[in-house]
Amino acid sequence: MKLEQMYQEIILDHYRQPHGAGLREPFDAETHHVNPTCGDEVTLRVKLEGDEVKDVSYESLGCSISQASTSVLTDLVVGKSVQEAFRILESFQEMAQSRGKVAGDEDVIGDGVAFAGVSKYPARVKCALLGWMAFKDAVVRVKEEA
Amino acid sequence: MKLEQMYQEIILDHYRQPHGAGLREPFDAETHHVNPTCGDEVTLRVKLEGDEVKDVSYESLGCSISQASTSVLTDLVVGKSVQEAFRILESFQEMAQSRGKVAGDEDVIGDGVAFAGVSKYPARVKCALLGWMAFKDAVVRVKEEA
Amino acid sequence: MTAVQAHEGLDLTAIRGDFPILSRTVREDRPLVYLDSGATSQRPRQVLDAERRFLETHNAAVHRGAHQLAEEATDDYEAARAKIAVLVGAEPEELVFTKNATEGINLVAYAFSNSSIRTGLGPETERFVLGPGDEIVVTELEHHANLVPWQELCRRTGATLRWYSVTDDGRIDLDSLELTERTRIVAFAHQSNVTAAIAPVAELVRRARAVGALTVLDACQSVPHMPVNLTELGVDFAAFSGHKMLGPSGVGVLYGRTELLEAMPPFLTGGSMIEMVRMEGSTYAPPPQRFEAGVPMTSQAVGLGAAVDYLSAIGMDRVFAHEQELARVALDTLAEVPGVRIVGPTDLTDRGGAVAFVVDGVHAHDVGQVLDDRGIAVRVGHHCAWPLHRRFGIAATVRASFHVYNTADEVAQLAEGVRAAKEFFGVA
Amino acid sequence: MTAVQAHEGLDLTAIRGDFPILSRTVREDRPLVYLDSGATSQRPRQVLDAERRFLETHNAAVHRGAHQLAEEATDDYEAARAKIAVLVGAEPEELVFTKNATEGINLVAYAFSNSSIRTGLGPETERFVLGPGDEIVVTELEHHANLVPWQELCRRTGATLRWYSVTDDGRIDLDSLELTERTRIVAFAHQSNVTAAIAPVAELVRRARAVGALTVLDACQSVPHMPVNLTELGVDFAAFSGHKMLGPSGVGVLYGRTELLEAMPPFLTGGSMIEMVRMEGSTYAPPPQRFEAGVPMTSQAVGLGAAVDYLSAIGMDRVFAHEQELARVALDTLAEVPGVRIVGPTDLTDRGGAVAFVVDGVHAHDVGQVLDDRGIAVRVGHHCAWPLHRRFGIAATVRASFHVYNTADEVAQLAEGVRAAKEFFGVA
Ligand SMILES: Cc1ncc(COP(=O)(O)O)c(C=O)c1O
Ligand SMILES: Cc1ncc(COP(=O)(O)O)c(C=O)c1O
Repeated sequence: MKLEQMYQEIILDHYRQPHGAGLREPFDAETHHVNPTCGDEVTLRVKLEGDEVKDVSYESLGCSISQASTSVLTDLVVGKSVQEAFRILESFQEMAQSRGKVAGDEDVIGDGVAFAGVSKYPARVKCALLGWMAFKDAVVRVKEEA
Repeated sequence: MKLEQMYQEIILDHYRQPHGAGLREPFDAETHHVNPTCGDEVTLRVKLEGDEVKDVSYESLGCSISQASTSVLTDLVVGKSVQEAFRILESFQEMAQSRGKVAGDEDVIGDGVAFAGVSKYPARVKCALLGWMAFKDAVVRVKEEA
Repeated sequence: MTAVQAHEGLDLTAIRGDFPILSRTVREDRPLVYLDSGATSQRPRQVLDAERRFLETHNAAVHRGAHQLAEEATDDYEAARAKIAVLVGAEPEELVFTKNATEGINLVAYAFSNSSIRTGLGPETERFVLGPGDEIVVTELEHHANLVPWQELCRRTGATLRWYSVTDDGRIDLDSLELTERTRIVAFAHQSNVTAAIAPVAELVRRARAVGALTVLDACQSVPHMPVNLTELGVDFAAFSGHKMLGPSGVGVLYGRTELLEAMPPFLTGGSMIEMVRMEGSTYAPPPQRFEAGVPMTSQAVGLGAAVDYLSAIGMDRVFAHEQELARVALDTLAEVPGVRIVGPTDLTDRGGAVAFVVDGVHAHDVGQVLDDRGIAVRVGHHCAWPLHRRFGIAATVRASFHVYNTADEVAQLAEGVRAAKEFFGVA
Repeated sequence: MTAVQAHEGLDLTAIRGDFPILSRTVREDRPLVYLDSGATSQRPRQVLDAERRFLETHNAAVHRGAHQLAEEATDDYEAARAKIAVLVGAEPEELVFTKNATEGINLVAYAFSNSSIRTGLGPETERFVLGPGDEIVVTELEHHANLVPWQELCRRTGATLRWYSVTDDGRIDLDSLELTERTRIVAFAHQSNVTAAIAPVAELVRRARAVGALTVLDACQSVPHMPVNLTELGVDFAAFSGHKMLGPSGVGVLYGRTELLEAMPPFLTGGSMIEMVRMEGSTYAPPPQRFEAGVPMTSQAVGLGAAVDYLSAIGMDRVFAHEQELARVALDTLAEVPGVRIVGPTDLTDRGGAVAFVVDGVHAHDVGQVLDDRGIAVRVGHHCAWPLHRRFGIAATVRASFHVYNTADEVAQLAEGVRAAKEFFGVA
């Protein structure tokens, strides 16, 4: 049964107890992303301090995969430099879109490696990336406004 | 070889020496019909006197079938009452659209029966009817204007 | 052809044998349980064979050539139109072949916006002119295909979009809106692709006529699943797709009353829809050709004709009875699973055979994944009816939908699968 | 797959064996000589098989479902897009699946008229606004599909249609028109479907760019018959149809440069092309999805992918060489028949493989009938290029057109048939 490969324990843990959930003040930019096929949504706020990702807060409506991956995101990027955060994002995205071909580097994406199984289900890849794309978009906006 | 069945001698005769060709004055209505698939055209004039078809004159650009059938038309309808002409037209049309099933009544459509073979070639039925439809349309216009 | 039992039920063994895809397995040896026919149906051998036979013996451009193949291809194409006309109670010349129902609805919408730019048009197109103050009415349960084209038409003409809202059991709420003298179009789904509620067509048509509005019926989920007579229903336009009725993809049908089609300006323009073309301007052929620009979906029309033969041999009343029975099984078995909420009517009155639901505590996507893992293919998401989902305050539902080849046993597996999903996600 | 000879020519025995229809007879036992591929081509077994395999194993709605079949169907559909992209030198996301080339050209025309109604649109659509004073340029040799949509666009926007006229040998007369600063679109056929003249694309693109106009290439008669690299040609849009390139009917492709597709408002609206839908309004997906509303022609796209494989295995340069050789045979043998006049270039420079002609004293329809009686299928009429025929003062021509499966012997039968027609009608 492949189900357990996809829904690794780490994913289910993050899903049941998402880290960093909720919308917080202060923030520099807020984005709202949707998954047009299933209607899942995330509203995400970013607070930068200089070049550091100071806080990521979010409210999301979605499946276990999208909720868990946003939770993992906050663990990975808060406290990092924007450059470092984007390197993590790229690495996570590469794995997620690899159709199971890229295992993901645990040193870079930490708990994110648990999503390697998801990458074999193309319809779920967008779920795994929903929060990440909202984050990317939010940071780009802060930078553009600056 | 079916070719001779379609192009009966009578058709070829009418084609080589069309009856009533040319545009003449006076006329009550003029119509211009085209066959949209092949670009064939006919300009046709009708002169009625009371209820009698006094003259049908035409100029046409088209294949042997369309030319010959317009020639046959003039033979059949000039001198007849409008009612009688329409009866002939209906009879000719029924045969032409019958896919070879209706032989046509020689007492009614005279040389028109030669076109029974054409009715087996659906793409040519429009050719056979081009002048006839222009005639019908012209008479309707005269009546409408009256 | 199709073997059906002498008495009530369908001979499912024979029918299933006609659909090659149903014997495949998915996800490591699970037999396929295909409960997604509302999205697209599967095709019987008879349809595949008809298309292939056409392509191997008669294929040519239709309505253009004068050689024998062209004659034969044209005959087959028009014979398909005639068969479909019989199925839906219309005249062949009232049916336009489109690529799908979406194109059909857009065709009607563009007839209005094209008519609203008056340059160079005849007076017969005046009845399609729209402007500020005019109203287009839809419902909150529409598929995007019968909503977005009207939103865009409003944008292009300045007309206003209004809508009937939806009752708690997923039906059109007839009390939620009054049509006015400014209502010009009333567009609605014959059967919702989510709640499976069947619309009160007679009443909606009556109201539309009373104010002089034209009706557009989205028949995507009715024509494939029940007897439909468009002339008797009295709608002005209707659209449906081949791929949902055991026929090919890439072909759909727009029905329009002759008088209306004759008055409408063209939509797509090009070859085969013209009467006369000059560089300075063109005139157009009568319907349905006027609306079939370019080389059409020839073999697909032929395949759809074969699908109509297949369905007719079974009988649309029996198709409907079969699907209602499957809906009953789904509703009954799901009712026993705690935390399952049906979106749509829970009894069979005026209801077709799709069942949409949510499971408390497990997102539809996750339910769908567990079902998929068991070989059960359902659709999860908003099913292109996002506003309906918003109306119920949910992002996504699980939808099981059926066709002639589904068995009660397959449907019963659905509830088991939902139980397994709840277990997997620890929602007891 | 396709067997081709090691050296120059094609292995016609093997190729013909791939096309089941070619072994049939017509008109009482005449072997079929199919010289009407310009209207629609025939399909090899490989294409029929690919489509059937898809339908029997992977069929599902694409880009919608989350179950295994839906994944597989989506993969196959997108793999087809990628194959076609390689064939025409484009990126997959620059290709939109349409029902035929006609829809593709209309899509571009409606992008302009939809942009010209400014309500509710973003600034990125401003480059598509047209109004009185603006000019759209076509040529006198266009197929109706690349003429009538522009006439209608002019009607809707108040823009003016202008055109390059045609030289005596059936080519675009580059000296007949000067573009101006008001020229916004230049639309032209890569290869005429009547004269087979190949347009000087580089020069036409250069002139269009010099005045800031966008170019639309009608590639219906080029992509199926010769190597085409749309990126290298530098055109902004291009359209072609599957059925003319050994693929299924009901599927075509619109190419648009990414930057343009991204800026264009939608054309057909409905499911699968949206980003977010509310009753009050909707936002749209990025291209190419934005332009693929509704359930698409899935199996047909897959079939077209197989046709691309088939053609690529032969090599488009060899396809072109083969067809040029057939054109040479046609031109040489017809030249010996008194009273035959070719409409189009009589040498092979910048010329593809269709040969159109008139026979003094015998109408094209009558020539076609005699040919048909001998089993030879050609097209007679104006071939949807009525203005071109008017330019030459004729109502109709006979057109023989070819594809990979035609032999020199078949083509030589054409001239014999024309002689027979002259004899039959007593024109010695
Ligand atoms: C040059 C040209 N342009 C456009 C078309 C239209 O193609 P379709 O009818 O497949 O849309 C054709 C063929 O009919 C053609 O030959
Ligand atoms: C109710 C309803 N309307 C419209 C459509 C659109 O049909 P298509 O995508 O075939 O154009 C569908 C199916 O997707 C539907 O279920």
